[in-house]
Amino acid sequence: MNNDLSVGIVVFPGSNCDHDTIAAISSLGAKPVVLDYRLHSLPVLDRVILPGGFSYGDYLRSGALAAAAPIMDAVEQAAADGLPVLGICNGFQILCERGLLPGTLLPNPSGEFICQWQAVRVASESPLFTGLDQGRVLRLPIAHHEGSYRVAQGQLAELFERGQIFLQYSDAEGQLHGLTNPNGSVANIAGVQNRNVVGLMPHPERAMAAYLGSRDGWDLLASWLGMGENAVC
Amino acid sequence: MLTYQDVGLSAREDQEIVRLLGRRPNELELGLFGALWSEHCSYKSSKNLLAQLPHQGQFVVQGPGGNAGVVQLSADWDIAFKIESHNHPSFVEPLQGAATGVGGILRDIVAMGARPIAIADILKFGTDEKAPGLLHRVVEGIGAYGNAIGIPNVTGSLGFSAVYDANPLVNVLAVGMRRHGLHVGADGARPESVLILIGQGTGRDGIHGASLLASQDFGAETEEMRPTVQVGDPFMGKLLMEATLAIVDQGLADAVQDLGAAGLTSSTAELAYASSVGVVVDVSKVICREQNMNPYEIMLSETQERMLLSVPKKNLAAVLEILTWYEVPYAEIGRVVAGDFLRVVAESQVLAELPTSVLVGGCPRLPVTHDVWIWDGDQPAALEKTRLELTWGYQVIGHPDCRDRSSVYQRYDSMIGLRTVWGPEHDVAVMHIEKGSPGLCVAVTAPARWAALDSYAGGIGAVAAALSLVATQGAVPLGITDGINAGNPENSEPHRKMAALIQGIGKAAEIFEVPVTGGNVSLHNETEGQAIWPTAAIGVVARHPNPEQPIADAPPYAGTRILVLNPPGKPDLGGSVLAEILGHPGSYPVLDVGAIQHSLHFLAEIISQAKNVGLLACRAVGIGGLFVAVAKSLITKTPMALGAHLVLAEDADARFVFNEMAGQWVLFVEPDFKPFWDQVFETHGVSVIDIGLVTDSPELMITAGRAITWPLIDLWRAYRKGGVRDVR
Amino acid sequence: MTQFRLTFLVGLKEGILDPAGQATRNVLQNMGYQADDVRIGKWIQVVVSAKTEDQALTIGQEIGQRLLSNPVMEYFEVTVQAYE
Amino acid sequence: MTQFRLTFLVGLKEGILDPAGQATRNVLQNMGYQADDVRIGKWIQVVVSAKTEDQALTIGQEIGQRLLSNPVMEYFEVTVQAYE
Ligand SMILES: Nc1ncnc2c1ncn2[C@@H]1O[C@H](COP(=O)(O)OP(=O)(O)O)[C@@H](O)[C@H]1O
Ligand SMILES: [Mg+2]
Repeated sequence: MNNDLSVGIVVFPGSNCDHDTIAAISSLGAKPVVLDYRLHSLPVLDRVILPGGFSYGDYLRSGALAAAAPIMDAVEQAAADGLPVLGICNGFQILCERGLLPGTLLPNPSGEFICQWQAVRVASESPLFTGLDQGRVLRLPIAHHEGSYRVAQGQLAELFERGQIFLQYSDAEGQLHGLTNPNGSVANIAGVQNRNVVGLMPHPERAMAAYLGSRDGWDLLASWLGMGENAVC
Repeated sequence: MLTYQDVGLSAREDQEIVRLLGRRPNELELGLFGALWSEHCSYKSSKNLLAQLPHQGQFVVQGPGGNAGVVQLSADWDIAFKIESHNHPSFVEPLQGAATGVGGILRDIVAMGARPIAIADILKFGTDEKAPGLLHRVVEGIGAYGNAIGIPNVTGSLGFSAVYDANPLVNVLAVGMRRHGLHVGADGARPESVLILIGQGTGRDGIHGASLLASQDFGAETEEMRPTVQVGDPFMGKLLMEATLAIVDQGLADAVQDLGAAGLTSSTAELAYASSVGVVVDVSKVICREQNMNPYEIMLSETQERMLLSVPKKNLAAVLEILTWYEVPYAEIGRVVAGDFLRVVAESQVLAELPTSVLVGGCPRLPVTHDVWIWDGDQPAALEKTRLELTWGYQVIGHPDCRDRSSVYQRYDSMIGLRTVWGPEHDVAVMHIEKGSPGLCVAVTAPARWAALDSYAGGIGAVAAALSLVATQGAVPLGITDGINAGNPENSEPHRKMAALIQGIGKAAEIFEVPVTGGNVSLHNETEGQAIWPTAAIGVVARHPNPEQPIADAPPYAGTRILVLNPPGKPDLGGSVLAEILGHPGSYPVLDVGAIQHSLHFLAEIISQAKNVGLLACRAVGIGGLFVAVAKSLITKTPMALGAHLVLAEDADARFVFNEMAGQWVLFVEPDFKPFWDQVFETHGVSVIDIGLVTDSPELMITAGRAITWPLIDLWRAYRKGGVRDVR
Repeated sequence: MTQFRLTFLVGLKEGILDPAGQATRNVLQNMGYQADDVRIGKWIQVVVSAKTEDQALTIGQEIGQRLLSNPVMEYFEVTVQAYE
Repeated sequence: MTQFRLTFLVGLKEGILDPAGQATRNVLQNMGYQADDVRIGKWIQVVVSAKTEDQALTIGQEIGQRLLSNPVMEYFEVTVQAYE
């Protein structure tokens, strides 16, 4: 039990996974702190999450308008100072738009929104996710219209070399192939990290209980909170 | 000079207006009448028919009349729910028409003070070359709005027929929850309160949408009357929803009304009428998005994402603070006064003043004459004994009405909100409410082919089918909402079919003791004389006893017995998919409603003790009959490892496996409990027959005299892709 | 047959709500710009084969109408250039 | 201060796959057109207040860079016109 861990959750206008993320963080025994996008500075926090869901209606480009919101200056500063920042789905898009993570998320090649259960494989061990072994396969929901991860030409090898690729879309056995790539992301990439900043397309906050279809989101978030297997139930 | 025809009224209605007012209305007033006396707003052709529906029930908190019905789920929570149609707008502009349909029904739920937790979409499309494109864009629109505003789409229904070629149907059900005991609606406005219009700036969008577009048949000349298309803005919709719910939660508004058809006119007039007060609306205060809008345009604009609040003066500051926080534009546009009128002013100049008793309550309704109820359509003979054929299995499960829907529902976010225990991949949705609380079971049906043949019997069947679905979970139905879609009510045949359909729904609701708490009527779904089938979309919400552990809808292991609960004594293919394939539609059979009612009670009782009687899984028989119900239980499992062997009486034929008579269930039962089930007729008075067992060979085999085998992989292919597989 | 580049500008008709433009305007204003009336449309380039520039333009009018714009809500302009 | 209309054309950089463009090309070809190389970008119009046309263009460069395009994948051009 770690009641003292406070996790900021940034709410932009239009954000719609904020409630789910707050519920997930509370159920893990940490303290969610709602952060309004108009803030110019952050309170003292242990972690920050940019939750999923259509900030500013996803207008112009997903994440672009939120990336220009006042609070993002403070988030950028805090990230530079080493505060762990997690972007989920739209939060991932915002971090890319802001330049805190490499690459960008383009519309799915089908031109359609996609919502389904998806296996993802932990591509590399990360100090941000203690106890989450490389090769571990998680079952998590994805739900997005712009999830096709792309990087500038020549950047991909570098990302792999530096271990910045965190999650990849896979099959239930952890195999990577085209058939398990739901959105045309380069190298099946579902999540990337840049030092203490990480972004992922799947929604761990929706996979917190067996009755919702999976508890793997619990494991992922618990590990990011540094609670490992010891999280409260 | 504007005439009554210009606003879609008849000469008789025009005379009635003059008689009731004691004077001629001015142009603006005539425009207001045109909107509120339209079919869409006044329900003039259907209201007397709808009066037949039972509205009372032990769980009803609010019946028809408000923006949505409300039923009690638990000691803590009420459920608001309603179906709304957006058929005409979706044909004109499929993406925006469907999107604004979702936005509109969500605002109805919010206007009841409830937080939306689920949507479901009921769609009917044609079979011509335009249909796939329309479907694609309608689904895009429903997803665009629902996904962005963040309400999961948890179930739905999709059907096809050439009768929908020029009149596709887009009905959307929304469900919301609010604290039990909270009362919010349009009926609480008190004199001295301030009227605040919040949300999107008013533009010329959709002017005449209600009176003309939705209340007339389509034809070449309506092309020219297309109003400016309304564009949905789910982003504003989200801000509006959050702000409204915050205001309602703090009890700061005495009345809330969304702006839908006929915009400011209907919302102000209906709020005044429901609250028995007068209202003064100053059009010069309305925030306009476009320049030089005249009072007529401002009063009739159907710009989306707007809501009307009536706020007592003492709460004004707090309300404005909330609106500012959420960055929702607002304007004080008027006030509530004692009286019974809608007065429209521009600063000090009075532009219109009409008694709401005339404007809202005065529209002459079509009387219900006796002959409306007499069904005289031809009743084609039932299909004679038909030997089961291999190809029919593939044809039926590959029929557009039975096929896999994942390509549609994967475009909807079905999981946001952390409540979706069962989503669109199941026949019913199961929603979690909170730890320790009963859950919610939501199901929709729209079996149009049945009502096409016999609207009355089909109406009964539609309700029975919807209740059969929630019964598979042992859930207690709390209420029904119905979306009626029909042709031109001025033509005798569509009118009588609609009447029979409503009567059938009412009859079923009465027998099964489930109230109809609200719904929608969409008429004039008729193009160049071709009317759609009378089509009822039925939505049911039910109390789920144990949402964290739904009763499965597929067998867990080989050896499981397969039973049918309430098999029809005389199976009849009338109205089924197979009958259509065979070109011999027949007539929808008369159902034994007593036996169905009995079976519904039995299921409720037995599921509460499922473990004690070895009940492992349960699925309602629906479109495609028993065959499709069993096949879907097998092919939707991953991996597809279990099969079934059905052993039927020698003289059992296609009628037994493909009939679509509502109120039958497939039960999967542990073999050890066979003695209990063998005696269930004696002990419980319901009929149950054992038709076979689950095997570990991935095929469906039916022995009825001779044996026929369908490899599951082939059934799966037909289910996924349609068409007939080659005979092996 | 020669190749030509068609350039389409597709915009929302007068009076049609542009929610994306509205949201973008608000953000620009919050960033401190005196921006107003933002309208977001599409810019589409297509290379077509045709005998003459005129014919290419006719094709452009046709596909602009039939596919690249939604005549219920949008208008478009098309221009043609030689393509090499 | 005078008002100016800025017009932005935003496109995907050379070498970046344009799935929407590709899909549109395929549809055009299925419709029987000899169409090729379809690129879909944005056409954005913004009205800004500035002292001079030059200043308006500077603002245009700035908001094109900061908000209206994503420099990782997109390029943009901006032009300015008087607005009345
Ligand atoms: N088919 C129906 N069955 C029962 N009630 C209905 C039906 N159609 C409409 N109603 C009720 O009539 C009232 C007015 O409906 P409607 O005008 O559709 O509301 P709104 O304008 O908010 O969409 C509502 O309370 C609705 O529930
Ligand atoms: Mg309403």
